Amino acid sequence: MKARIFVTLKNGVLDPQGKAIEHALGNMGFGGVDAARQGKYIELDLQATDRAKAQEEVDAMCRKLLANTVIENYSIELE
Amino acid sequence: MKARIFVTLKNGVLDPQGKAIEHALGNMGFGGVDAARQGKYIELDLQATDRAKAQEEVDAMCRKLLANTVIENYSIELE
Amino acid sequence: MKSAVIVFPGSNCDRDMAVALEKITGQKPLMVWHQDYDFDKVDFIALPGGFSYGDYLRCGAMSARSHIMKEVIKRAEDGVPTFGVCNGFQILTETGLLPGALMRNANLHFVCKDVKLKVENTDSLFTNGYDEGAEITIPVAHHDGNYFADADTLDRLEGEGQVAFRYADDINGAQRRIAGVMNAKGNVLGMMPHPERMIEPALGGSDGRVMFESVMNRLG
Amino acid sequence: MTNVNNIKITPEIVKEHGLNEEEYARIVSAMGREPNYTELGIYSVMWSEHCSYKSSRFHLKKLPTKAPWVIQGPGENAGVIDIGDGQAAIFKMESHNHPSYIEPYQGAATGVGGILRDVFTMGARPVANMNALRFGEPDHPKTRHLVSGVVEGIGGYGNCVGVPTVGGETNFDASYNGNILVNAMTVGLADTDKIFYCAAAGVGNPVVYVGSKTGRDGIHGATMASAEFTEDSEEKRPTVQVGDPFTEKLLIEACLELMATDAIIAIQDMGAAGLTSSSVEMASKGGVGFELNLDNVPQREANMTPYEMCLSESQERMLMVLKPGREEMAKAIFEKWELDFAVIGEITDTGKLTLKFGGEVVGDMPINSLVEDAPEYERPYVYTDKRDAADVAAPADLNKAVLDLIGGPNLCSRRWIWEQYDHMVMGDTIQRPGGDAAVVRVHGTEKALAISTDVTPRYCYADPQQGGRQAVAETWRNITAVGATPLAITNCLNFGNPERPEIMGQFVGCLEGMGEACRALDYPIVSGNVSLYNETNGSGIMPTPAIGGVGVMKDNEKMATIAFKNAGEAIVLIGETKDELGASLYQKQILGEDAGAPPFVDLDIERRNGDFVRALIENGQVSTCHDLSDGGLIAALADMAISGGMGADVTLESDLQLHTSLFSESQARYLVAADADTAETIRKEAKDAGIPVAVIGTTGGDTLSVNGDVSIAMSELTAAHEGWLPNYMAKAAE
Ligand SMILES: Nc1ncnc2c1ncn2[C@@H]1O[C@H](COP(=O)(O)OP(=O)(O)O)[C@@H](O)[C@H]1O
Ligand SMILES: [Mg+2]
Repeated sequence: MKARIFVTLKNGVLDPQGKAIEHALGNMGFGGVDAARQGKYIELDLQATDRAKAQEEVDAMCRKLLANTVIENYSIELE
Repeated sequence: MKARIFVTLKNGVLDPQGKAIEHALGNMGFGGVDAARQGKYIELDLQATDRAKAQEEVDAMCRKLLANTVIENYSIELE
Repeated sequence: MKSAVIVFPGSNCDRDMAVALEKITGQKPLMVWHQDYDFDKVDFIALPGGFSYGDYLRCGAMSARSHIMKEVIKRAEDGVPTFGVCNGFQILTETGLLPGALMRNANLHFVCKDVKLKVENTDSLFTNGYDEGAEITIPVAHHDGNYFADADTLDRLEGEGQVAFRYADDINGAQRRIAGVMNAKGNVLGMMPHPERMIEPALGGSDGRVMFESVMNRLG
Repeated sequence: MTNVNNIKITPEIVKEHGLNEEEYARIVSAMGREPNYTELGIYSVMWSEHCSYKSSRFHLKKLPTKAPWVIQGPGENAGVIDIGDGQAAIFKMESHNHPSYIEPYQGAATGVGGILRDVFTMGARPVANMNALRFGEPDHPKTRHLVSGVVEGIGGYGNCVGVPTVGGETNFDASYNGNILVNAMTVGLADTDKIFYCAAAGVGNPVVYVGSKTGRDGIHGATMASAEFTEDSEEKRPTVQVGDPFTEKLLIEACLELMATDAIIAIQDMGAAGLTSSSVEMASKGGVGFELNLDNVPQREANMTPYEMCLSESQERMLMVLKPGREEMAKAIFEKWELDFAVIGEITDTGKLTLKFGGEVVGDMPINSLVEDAPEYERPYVYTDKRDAADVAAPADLNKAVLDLIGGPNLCSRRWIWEQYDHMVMGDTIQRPGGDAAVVRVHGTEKALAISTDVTPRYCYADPQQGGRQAVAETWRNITAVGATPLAITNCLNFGNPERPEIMGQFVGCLEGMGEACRALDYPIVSGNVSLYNETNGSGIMPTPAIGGVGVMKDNEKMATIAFKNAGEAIVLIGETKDELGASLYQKQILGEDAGAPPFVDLDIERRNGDFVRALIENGQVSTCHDLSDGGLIAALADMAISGGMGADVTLESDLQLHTSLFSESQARYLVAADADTAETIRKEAKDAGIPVAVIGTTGGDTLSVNGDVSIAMSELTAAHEGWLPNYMAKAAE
C-alpha cells in the first residue's frame, strides 16, 4: 500500500517560502496568484494490507516524526 | 480555484531526505516501510476560473520555476 | 581586470568576493544590484555565495529567473569569464549555463570546514595557475552541495575536462565527488568551495588566490 | 468580529494575564479607571517579568557598568564600548530557553534573529554570533532531539543571514533535562558617531513601521487559546514563531542604508511584546506620547484585533521615528529591499500611548505608568550554605579517567556543532571555534575583537558568589589567552523560580560575585538579560549566569592559539595549582559526586597572572597559549596536543597527589609553549613578578605522557575527543 502524506503549516504560522514563491511568480509575470503556500509531500511504500491499521500506523508516524505538530498539520491519503 | 502541486525527485535521483525518513522510522520501531520519498507540496490560490487555462498556466509555473526538471517531476491537481 | 559582483537579495558573500577581487586584481569590482541589469562592460563576472532569496523553494531558483541573469547569460555566451561560488554555482545550474543540479547534502547537515580538493584540469581559464595534480585546501560552507547529473552527462564532463575540482574525500554525497564544473567553452565555472575565503595566511592559506590569478594570467 | 474591548474584565481574566490582585489594583489606580481588554493585555506584558525585570531590577542596579571606554551601558538595546579609532563594538546576549524547548529549531532560530536585531538597531553591522547551550543529560530521551534541533536552528538562521557563528559553549547536565538553555549573543561594529538610540523626540514626528507584516504569532497568555474573538477558532493558535532569516538579512541592509542618511531620530526593534513594548520604550525614554493608528499596521492575517496587533510577537519588524519629510526617501529604501513600510502614527505631547482603530480610541494609557509604576520586588532570599573543602579520591585507573573526561560529553570536541555553522562568512574570522576565544578582525584594520562565553554552573550551585566571580573571570582569561585586552561583558542570567528564597539566594550570590570580578578586572557589564522560572515540576536548573566577554587586540598578527606548533618546545605552566577538586568536573563525571567548595577565585591574582600572560603574547614571546578551566591541567594539555597534532612529555613536581595536580581546577592558570630560551626568560620574568611558574615538559612525539603515570597515544586521545559527539548524535533517535 502507498501512503501520501501532506504536511502543511498551521493557519497563522508564517510561511516564508510560500511568500517568496508568490513574489517570484509575480516577478516572472504570472499574474492571478493570490497566495502560495509550501509544505512537504512524503510518500511511503507500506507492507501493510489492512487499511485501518495502516492509517493508524501512518498517523503515529506523522505525529512522532514526519510533522512538527507545534506548527504543522498533516493529512494522509492511502492508495 | 486552488492548484495543488506535487514536486518529487525523478527516479534514479538519490533522495537523501527520503532515506533519512526511512532510517528514522525504522529506528523508531515502525516496521514495514519499504521506501520513503520526500518532495514538495505547493498550494496556489488562483484567480482563474477556466480550468484548461489554469492547467496550462500552472504547468508553465512548474516548468519555469516550481520544479527543476533536471532532477524533479511534478504533478498538478486543480480543485 | 575589471570585474563585477552580482548582488541578489539575500546574497551574503558579496562583500567577501569584492574584498578578494580588490586585493588580488588591485581594482575595486563593480557591485551590481540585481535590478541594475544594464551594467558596464567587465572582464569577469562573479556570482557570490550566500542565500539569495533565502534559498527558499530551491537554492538559486529565484535568482536564476531574475532579469539580471538574462544579461549574465548573454554575456557568458559571448565569452565573458563567469564564475559562481556556492549559491552562485547553484544559480548557474538553475539557469542551465552549467549542467546538473545541487541537492541537499547527503547527511542533511550544513557543512562548514576546510576541505582538500584535487585540481582536475590545470589548463583551463580558471585553473592554469595550479600545478598539475595539485591538491589544495579551500573551505566549504553549504547545505546543498551534493552535485547531481545523470551518468551520461557526468561521463561527458569528465571526458571533456569540464570537471575543474574534485573533493579528496566525500563530504556531501556529490556524484563522483565533483566540487566544481565548467561549461563546454571553458569560460563559465561553478564551484561549491569558497576560494575567496582562502586568499591570505591569516585566513588559513592562499590556495584560493590562485584561481583568481589564473584568470588574470589568461586575460593578460 | 466581536469587539474584544467589550469583554468584561473578570478576576479570572486578570489572572490569566499573569497579574495578581495587587498589581491589578495598581493598574486601576494608575489609569484612574478599569482598563479595557486591550489595555489589560498591554499592562500584562509590560509588567511581566520578562519586560519589567520586577524580581531582578533591584539587584541588577548594583552591578558595575561604567568605565572610560563604555559609551552605553545597560538600558538600551545593547551595550556599546569604544574600541579606538572612532569605532565601537556593540553587543548583547539573550535567552530563548522556553521556545527552544517547545520547538528547538524555530525557538533557537528566532533567538538568533532577536539578538541580531538588538544589535543592528543601534547602527551596528553584526559581525559575530555566539551561542551558549545547556542540555539535559545525554541519556535523557529528549536530549538528542533538542541538540539536533537547536544546532540546526542556530545554523539555519545565522548561516542564511550571513553573520558568522564563531563560538559558544555546550554543556550537558541533568538539571536541564526539563528546561534547556539557549543563549545567543551578537557582536556588531559601528562608528562611534553613528550610534542609534531608542529615545523618541519631536512632537508631530512620524512613527514608522518597517519589516515583516504582523500576524498572530506568539501572542501572550492562555487567553488566546480560547480563541473566542475570531472566526478561525478551529485550531489552537501556535505560540511558536517561525523565523524568516531572509527577511532579517534584507532588514539589516535596509536599516543600515537608512542609517547612513540623517533621517532617523530613534529606532527600536520589536522584540518581546512587539509593537507595545517598542512604542512604550521609545516614548518613555523620550518623555513623549505616541498615537498609533492600528489600521495602518501591515497585517498578515485578516481581522486582527487591536489586542492581537499590540501583543503579536511576529519577527523581523522595527519601529522608527523619522525626521519630518524623510518618509518618502526612507520608503524608497525599504521598497528597494522589498520590505513593508508604513507610517502608523505620530509623536504627541500627551505622555500617553493612544491607540486608534476603526476611527475609535481603543486604548489610552499613561506611558510612565506602564514603565515606572511597574512593580519591583525585593524578594526574600537565603544564601547558599558554604561548603567545606572536600577530600577527593584518586581514580581507579588514571589513563581511563583522562580518556573518559577528554572523550566525554563535557570536554569532547564541539566540532559536530560548529561545522554546521558558517563561522567564516564575512572573511574576518581569524580564530575559528575550538580555541579559547573567537577572534574576528575589525574589517579593514589591524585590530581584532576577541569573544568568549563562559560560566561553570557547578561552581554557581556550590557557591554562587565564587561561581559568579569565576564566570566573569573565565571569559576574561579566555580573551587574555588569545592576546586580547578584555573590555566589557554582557550576560544572560538563567535561574529558577525567584519566588523561592533559595533560588533568589543563588541569584543574589552570583550577582555579588560577578560584580566583584567586574570591579577587580575593570571589566564592566554593558548589557544583559534575565531569564527566571527555568524549572519544571519544582526542580530548578543549576544557577547559570552566562557571561559573554569582548576584548580588543591591537595587532591581530600577534594572536595566540592553543595548538602546539613546533616539536621540542618547552611547556610552561603559569599560576599555582592547589588542592581544589571540590565541584570539579573530575569529581562529578568520574566519581559521580558533587561535594566540597569550588575553587577559590582570587581576583588580584587573576589579574596579575592574566596581565603577565597577555604581555608575553603582545611582545611576541608567545603564540601558543591556553587557559586552564574544566578538567584542569590535563584537559588543557590534551586540547593543545590534539589541536597541534603532536604529543607532549610532561613531568610534574609537586607535593600534591598526581590526580590532584592533573584535575584540580585552580583558577588563574595558563599554559604557554615556547622555545627553550624564551621559556627560560619567561620563567625568570614570572619569578621576578612573584608569579608561580614551572617549566613542566616538552612538546612532540605521538604520546601524551605525564610522569610516566599517564601515557596515552595521541591517536587514541584524538579519536576519543573527536568521537564522542558525532557518535552520540548518530545513535538512533528514541
Ligand atoms: N555551541 C557552540 N557553538 C560554537 N562553538 C562552540 C559551542 N560550544 C563550544 N564551542 C567552541 O568549542 C571550544 C571549546 O569550548 P569550551 O570548552 O567552552 O572552551 P573554554 O573552556 O576555553 O571556555 C570553544 O572554542 C568554543 O567556542
Ligand atoms: Mg579557555
